[in-house]
Amino acid sequence: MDFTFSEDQLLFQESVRDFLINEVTAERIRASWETDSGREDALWNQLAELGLTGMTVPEVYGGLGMTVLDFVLLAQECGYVGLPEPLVHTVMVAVPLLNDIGGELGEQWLPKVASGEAKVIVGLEQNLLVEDAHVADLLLIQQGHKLYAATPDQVSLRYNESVDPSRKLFTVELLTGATVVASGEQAATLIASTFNRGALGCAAQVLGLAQRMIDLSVQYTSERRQFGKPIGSFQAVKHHMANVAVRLEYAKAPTHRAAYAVAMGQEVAAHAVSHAKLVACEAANLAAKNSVQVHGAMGYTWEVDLHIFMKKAWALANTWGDAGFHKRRIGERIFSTDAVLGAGATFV
Amino acid sequence: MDFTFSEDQLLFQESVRDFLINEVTAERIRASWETDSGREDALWNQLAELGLTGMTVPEVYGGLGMTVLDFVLLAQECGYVGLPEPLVHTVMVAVPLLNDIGGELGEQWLPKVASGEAKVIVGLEQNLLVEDAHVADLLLIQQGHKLYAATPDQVSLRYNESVDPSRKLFTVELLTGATVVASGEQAATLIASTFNRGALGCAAQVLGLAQRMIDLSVQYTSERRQFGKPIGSFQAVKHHMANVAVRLEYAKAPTHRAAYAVAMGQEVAAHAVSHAKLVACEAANLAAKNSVQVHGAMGYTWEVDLHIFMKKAWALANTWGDAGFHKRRIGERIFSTDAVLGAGATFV
Amino acid sequence: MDLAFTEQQQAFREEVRSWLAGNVPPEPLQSFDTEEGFIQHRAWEATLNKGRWGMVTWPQVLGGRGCDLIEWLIFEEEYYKIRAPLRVNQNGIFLLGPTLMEYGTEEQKARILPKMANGEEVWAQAWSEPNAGSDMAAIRTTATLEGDKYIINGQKTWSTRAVWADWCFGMFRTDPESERHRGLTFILVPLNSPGITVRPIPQLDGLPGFAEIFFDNVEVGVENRLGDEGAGWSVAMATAGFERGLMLRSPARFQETARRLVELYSANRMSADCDPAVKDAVLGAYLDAESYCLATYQTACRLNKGGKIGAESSTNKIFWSELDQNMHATAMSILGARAELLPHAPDAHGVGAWLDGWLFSQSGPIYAGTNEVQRNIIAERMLGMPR
Amino acid sequence: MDLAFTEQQQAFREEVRSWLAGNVPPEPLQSFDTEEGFIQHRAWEATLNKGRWGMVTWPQVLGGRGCDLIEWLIFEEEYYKIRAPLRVNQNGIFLLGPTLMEYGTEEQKARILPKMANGEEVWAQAWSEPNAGSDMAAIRTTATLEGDKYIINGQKTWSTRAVWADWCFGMFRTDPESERHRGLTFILVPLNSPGITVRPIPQLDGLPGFAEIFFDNVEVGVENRLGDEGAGWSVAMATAGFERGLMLRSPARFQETARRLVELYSANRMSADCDPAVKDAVLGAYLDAESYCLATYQTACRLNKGGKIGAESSTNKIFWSELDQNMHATAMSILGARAELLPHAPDAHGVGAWLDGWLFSQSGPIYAGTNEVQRNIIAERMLGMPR
Repeated sequence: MDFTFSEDQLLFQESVRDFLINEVTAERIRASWETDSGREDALWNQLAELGLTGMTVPEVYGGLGMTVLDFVLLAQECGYVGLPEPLVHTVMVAVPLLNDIGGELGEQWLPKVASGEAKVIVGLEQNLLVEDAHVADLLLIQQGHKLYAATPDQVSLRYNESVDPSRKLFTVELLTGATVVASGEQAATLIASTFNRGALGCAAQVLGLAQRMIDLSVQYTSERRQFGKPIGSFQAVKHHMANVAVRLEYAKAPTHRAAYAVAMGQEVAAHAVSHAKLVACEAANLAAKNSVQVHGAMGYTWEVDLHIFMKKAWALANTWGDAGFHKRRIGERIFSTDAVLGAGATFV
Repeated sequence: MDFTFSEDQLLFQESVRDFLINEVTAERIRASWETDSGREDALWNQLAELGLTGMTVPEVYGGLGMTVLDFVLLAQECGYVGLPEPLVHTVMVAVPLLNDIGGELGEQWLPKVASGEAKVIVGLEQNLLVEDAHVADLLLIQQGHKLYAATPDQVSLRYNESVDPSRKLFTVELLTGATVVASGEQAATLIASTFNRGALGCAAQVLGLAQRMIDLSVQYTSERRQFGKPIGSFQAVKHHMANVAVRLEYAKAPTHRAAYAVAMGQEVAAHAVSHAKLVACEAANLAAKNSVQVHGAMGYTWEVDLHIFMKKAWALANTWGDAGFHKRRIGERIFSTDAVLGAGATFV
Repeated sequence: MDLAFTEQQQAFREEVRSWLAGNVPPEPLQSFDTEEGFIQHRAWEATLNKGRWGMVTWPQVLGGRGCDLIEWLIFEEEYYKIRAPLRVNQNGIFLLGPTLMEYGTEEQKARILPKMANGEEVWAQAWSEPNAGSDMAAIRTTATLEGDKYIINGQKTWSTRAVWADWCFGMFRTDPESERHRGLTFILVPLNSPGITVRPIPQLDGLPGFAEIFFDNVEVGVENRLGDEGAGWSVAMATAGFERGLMLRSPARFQETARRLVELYSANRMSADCDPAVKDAVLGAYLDAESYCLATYQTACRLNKGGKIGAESSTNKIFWSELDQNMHATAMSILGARAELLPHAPDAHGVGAWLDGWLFSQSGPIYAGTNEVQRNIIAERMLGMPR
Repeated sequence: MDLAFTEQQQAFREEVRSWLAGNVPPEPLQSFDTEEGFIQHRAWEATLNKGRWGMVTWPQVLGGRGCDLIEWLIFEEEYYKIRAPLRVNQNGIFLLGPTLMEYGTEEQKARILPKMANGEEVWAQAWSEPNAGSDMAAIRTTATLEGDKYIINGQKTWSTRAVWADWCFGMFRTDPESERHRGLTFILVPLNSPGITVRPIPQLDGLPGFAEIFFDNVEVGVENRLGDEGAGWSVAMATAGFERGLMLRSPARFQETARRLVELYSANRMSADCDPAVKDAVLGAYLDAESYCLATYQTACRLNKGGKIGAESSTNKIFWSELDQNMHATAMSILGARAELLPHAPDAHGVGAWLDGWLFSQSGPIYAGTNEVQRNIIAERMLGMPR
């Protein structure tokens, strides 16, 4: 029993955090909103150079050959800065799926992902829309019980605008030329595990988003004065933030455990992911609510950075399975007659 | 449209409030816990002398011939002092049922209730147990689709101890001699309306209980000092109580409207009662939670009066229909396909 | 107690309903935080005024109908039921108008009210300042009397409607030596005055729902002072008073939201019931909206009979703002993956105006004194807890 | 990261389980807030000690097993799973014991620990005073050194277990000139000392779970001082430290409550589902109890590897106490009309210990520093908000 991250994992987190905080500033995100794609090749190349796009790509294909467990702390940091680029998707969703499909498709695309040359985007039916389909060089799209691979010329995209200007969402229609890469049982298994990794990526990101909202709120309320003192010295304001801190603190371990379960292919993975997604999104939603409240009218504006993170947290709460979806999964397990619950049953 | 109480109604409330606050002190309630019956003939006679036991008894039988609407404010005051005597039950539940049954039974018992000579207690199956069955001179007991009248020698009682030492609860078993007073359709109608009046009585009482808990908490936190000032000056303590005040304030009008609907025999009565019971009990439960919290360890003791009112509020929340029962009734109405909801639909 | 509407009240309701049915634009107007939408809404105010429905509680001589509060509530019910446009001039007709009638000179009333009533002049409020948000007594923008003019210098912020409005009203510090509530004066300022710069503040939805107003030696004739010099605080308190506040947060608004929420839930029941919290929240929203309506009618009836508003009215703001936020949060939960989509997104089937409402509901617990300030007021003034 | 138990850990679990299965009394003991129950629980402590299971984290020489935190958690899981009796001497073995090992003299350890371990001497805490509840630095009870004795005068309150315990420990003001945290000394006091009066305080269930202790010129030998004179605050902080606190609020306790809640819900599903909030609360309780377990294991592993507890540990108290209160509130909702009945009531079918638990859960957010004080600490020390 060792529920800690290794020194290496923690050091990697630290260096990626430094990089992201320096590079992915709120200004840069706002600038990306003014562009057509909302995405920046320069930034993507930087991420590739750091080895991040290839983290889960096998070493034979030029990647680092790591697991989603190695990445989960980094996904939190991506959330912390509100990274618009599809890095979490690439590392946690697309590459492991390509790995699992393997064969020529993997051989062809995994090296390009590792090098930053290509982006692969996955679209599952559980999600209404496909984020970042417009910058994909390869799309892996579920239709019913099949998974298709398609290049941009083999799809037609319809853009849907999100409340979060960083999110670029599309319906993807397959045109002729898309090829089936998995079907039947195999596809079902791939879809299920891919979905869980996507939900896990959400959970990790919203942990970072919640922390960012706390940090912004603490900073704002320490500076903003009303009634002759910083508003952060008022108990009501303090307690709003303390309540967020409590919920956030206890959402971390479930997320790390879910990453472990997914990485190890444990049977409990789906359950662990639903647990993580629920409690992490709940913490982030509370962070949004209480942060906008302690920001007063400033929190209601476009020019204060809070909304960058708040809107992303709102959106992620309802993607890769909303609360209803994940509660249903938890309920199916714990209300079944043969459920093993209680003390000592957590790590079975 | 006149949603106000009359001058007379308000003056009556005031005089009853004064009487109850003077007579039904916490000390007297604690003394009643030391007695076998927990009830006091002397107090009951005082209530009868004020005309209270006969408020809903027709004037021909020596009562005041009033309605539950006239009594609802007084029921709040009974709650405020935590009155152990079955006054609310008598006025709102038993007497109207006797009135509806009428005939010889009414002729025989209503005058005695008005004069304070006799107590009539109703037991419906929806309630697990019958409160105050041990002091009843006449019991009106539901069994299946029938209503029976029974004198104390015609029943066997089994005592069940409640967390609230003021509540004396019994299972009532009918022995030979009990007579059927209503059956079939008639019984069903009587049972339904009786139940609604019981639930309304609960709602009104818990409004009073919530107010009492607020008052005790405000007094305690104004006196108790920590960190060099009264704890009631801390924002966290203030906000706990303000939150209760908000919920309580908005639970009053629904309760008054329910009393009106019941008194007028409106079709909406059952719905209005469920609304009142839900929001009033929710306010009282919050009052209990936040009051015990701001009382600190004192609130956890037997010697501080808070628990007298807190435990009664807890108990009433689950009697005459718990939250589930009343939510189901609300849901059946508002989720039906022909529901008329929204602006302008409240007073239909 | 008599909870039936009188025949007269029912007839009034019919009259409102039938006029609205014949006049409400068939398509929703654009947001009045856009220039085009602002013009549309201004025109709607003129239409309302022409039908004498612009402000039914105003006296007949001013184009109103002298309605009491119950009739006002009935009017609102019909107004929200048919989804008539929001009131772009609400700062004027609901807040400033009644204050003018109480504190204004005859000249001011004659000059200002008719143009307010027909939407020719739309009003913005100018209460807050960068360092005076929930703490209004911290106002520092000065108005210095020179001859028959005030010279105004300073800055207001969070000024709703200021981007396209014609006038603003607010408090200014006329006694530079004064502190807190003293030495403030209530002044009306034309927004096209030289020296005024209006800087729009885009809100969460990106539209400029409010603005900063910079005053650089702005000259305002003394005839635009409302009430006495130095009496600004009490004039402002009247403006913010309960009965007028009531008109801005009519129960009808929240009851209609609750009704739409019940519909949304019913239409999505299969998926919504996966999260049992949703059904509970829908039930709670319906009950709270009804409670708010009932409590408002109860208060209105008491006021109609000459009763006074007590300290309990301070619970109002918290109740409706939390209700509004909760209802929209519940709608977001029901919409799930669609919740984030803007209404015009091609695959945003049936999302309606929920997202806009959700964004807007975030401001409820903040504006007009944060709910934290409201809780202090309740604790201290209503419950008598120590300061 | 490796979330599997080692073979050694699994073997340890088996050993615990099998010993408990053979030794836990088949019937629940009476409450240790009754005299008879106290005697029963004291005997259970002796049984545990005989099996060397009294305090597995104590060193072997003191009858413990030198277990690390993971083994402690495993022990607790098995202990709660089989519903072994509550620990009547928890103040001694979990709080004072480890403090004694760190600050005590050899003489003190030899004199006190063995009798503590076998339940011969049961300990009460004596932290609070009438005017020092959540504000412990306000302690006023004095201990004046005269020769080799302290003369103690004053009053302690909320002293858990004091009614039938043998000793108490607490802080006393030895420097009458001192203020707040300074000038306090940690002293152990035999409760049978002349001059001591113990007044039981009945709690919500009517039983004397705590007491007031009055000190009237009570003489205590200086050999009962723990740590240096005037160093009481730091000794006390060590006693209240996280790792020891952990032992009082083991995840196992809350996970077992959550499991019982799931069972209660499943057994009453028809009626419970009438209130959709119930199912949601049951799901939430299960998840929170699991989160608490996971977070505790994560922290324990970090500490095992030499990590330090950070300010985030202050979130612990709020999390478990609210969880505990919520779980019991949910059980009360499910039980409906039966919820108010005492367990021995003839018609209280299946109410079990929920009512007792509900009453007890009310104290969670209060004792050991109210949750309001905890929130201040989190905001100021963990988040760095201004004082």
